[in-house]
Amino acid sequence: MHIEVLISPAVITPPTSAVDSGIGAVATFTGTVRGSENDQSISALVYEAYQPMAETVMHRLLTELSAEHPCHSVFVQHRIGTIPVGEAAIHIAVQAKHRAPAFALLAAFMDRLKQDVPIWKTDTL
Amino acid sequence: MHIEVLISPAVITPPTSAVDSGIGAVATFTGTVRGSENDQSISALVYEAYQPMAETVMHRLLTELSAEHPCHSVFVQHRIGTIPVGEAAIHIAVQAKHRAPAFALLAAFMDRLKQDVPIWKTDTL
Amino acid sequence: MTVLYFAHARRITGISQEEIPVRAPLSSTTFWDQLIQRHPDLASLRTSSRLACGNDFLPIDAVLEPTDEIVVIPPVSGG
Amino acid sequence: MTVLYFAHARRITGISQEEIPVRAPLSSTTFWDQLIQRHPDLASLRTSSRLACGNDFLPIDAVLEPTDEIVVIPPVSGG
Repeated sequence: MHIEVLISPAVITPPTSAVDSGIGAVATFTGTVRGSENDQSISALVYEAYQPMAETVMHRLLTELSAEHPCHSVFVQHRIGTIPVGEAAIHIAVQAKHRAPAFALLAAFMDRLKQDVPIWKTDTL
Repeated sequence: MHIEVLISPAVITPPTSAVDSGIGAVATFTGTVRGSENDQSISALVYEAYQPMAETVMHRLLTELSAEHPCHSVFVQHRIGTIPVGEAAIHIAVQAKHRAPAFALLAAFMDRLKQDVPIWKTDTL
Repeated sequence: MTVLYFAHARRITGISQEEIPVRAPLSSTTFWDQLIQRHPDLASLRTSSRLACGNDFLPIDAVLEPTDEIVVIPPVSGG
Repeated sequence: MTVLYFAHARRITGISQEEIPVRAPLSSTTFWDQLIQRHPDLASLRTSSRLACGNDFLPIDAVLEPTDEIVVIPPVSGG
């Protein structure tokens, strides 16, 4: 499986990547900053990462998960720094032959990310 | 839940819709035409729909599914006519507060679509 | 009674729509018998296809009215 | 031994990195005891945090070497 992982303060603009002829399914997830956190109205969240380890762990998780859910490629971008309400904190795109492994990989990866990848929401603005 | 359903011969260009402050999760699925069908190399698939019923059934399925998986909005576009390999036959975007109902609605809708929505692959080219 | 044919049903019958003479309500079993009399090759789709009317699938025990527009829905394959 | 602090651990200690004097291998329990001696408020993160080294989480029974770079990983909240 081809894996690309990017952690950056850049605004996330989901790539509309071309699809090769073996691909039948593209599943994506975008996590966006909501306007309230713990019932408080907010304008932004601040994210921080331990970048080398976060990238390494994401690679490893995706490699592990692809054994159970075979997919062609995964692209993950996580934004750090200050992210205004309505903008994306994370975008993941999975390409596979069929939709079932693409959905499964996407959902399982998000669960694992929230347990094991050293990225934090450190502040609300 | 806001529902938009579109069946059209137009090329699908996924809308990059703005996200309001209540949305934390956007899940999408794009189904693309693969270069082989039943082990035969192909250049395109031809899709046909019984359009008024297909639109009605998609609306109804989404309304039913949203009772179990509450989401803010769903946008579905299905292309008909000749669709070349690598291009999208269907695109779905689900917006929700949290990712779990978005993933669940997306997967369940695709399963139901393939059983109950009068759209057919009628030819391979 | 108006009958619409889509996909493989249209390919088999060679037509997308026809009027068939029906004067009284009939069961879906009788309806299929009549369709297959007109288009014998439709027999191959009988068990796998469903009937629809008014943008809704008909239950197996539906009674079809002479004024209905009935749609023959072969197994779908969208997405 | 180099120790890195992220997120709440950095906020509590007020620093993102420090050197601590360690001359012999030590258990993660002893390591935490030493950290909390230096920064008493880190006690609030002890049970919920994990330690990492070389981009990998350390098992609870890991032996830490004086030359290791140890990272304190409070509960994560990415995505």
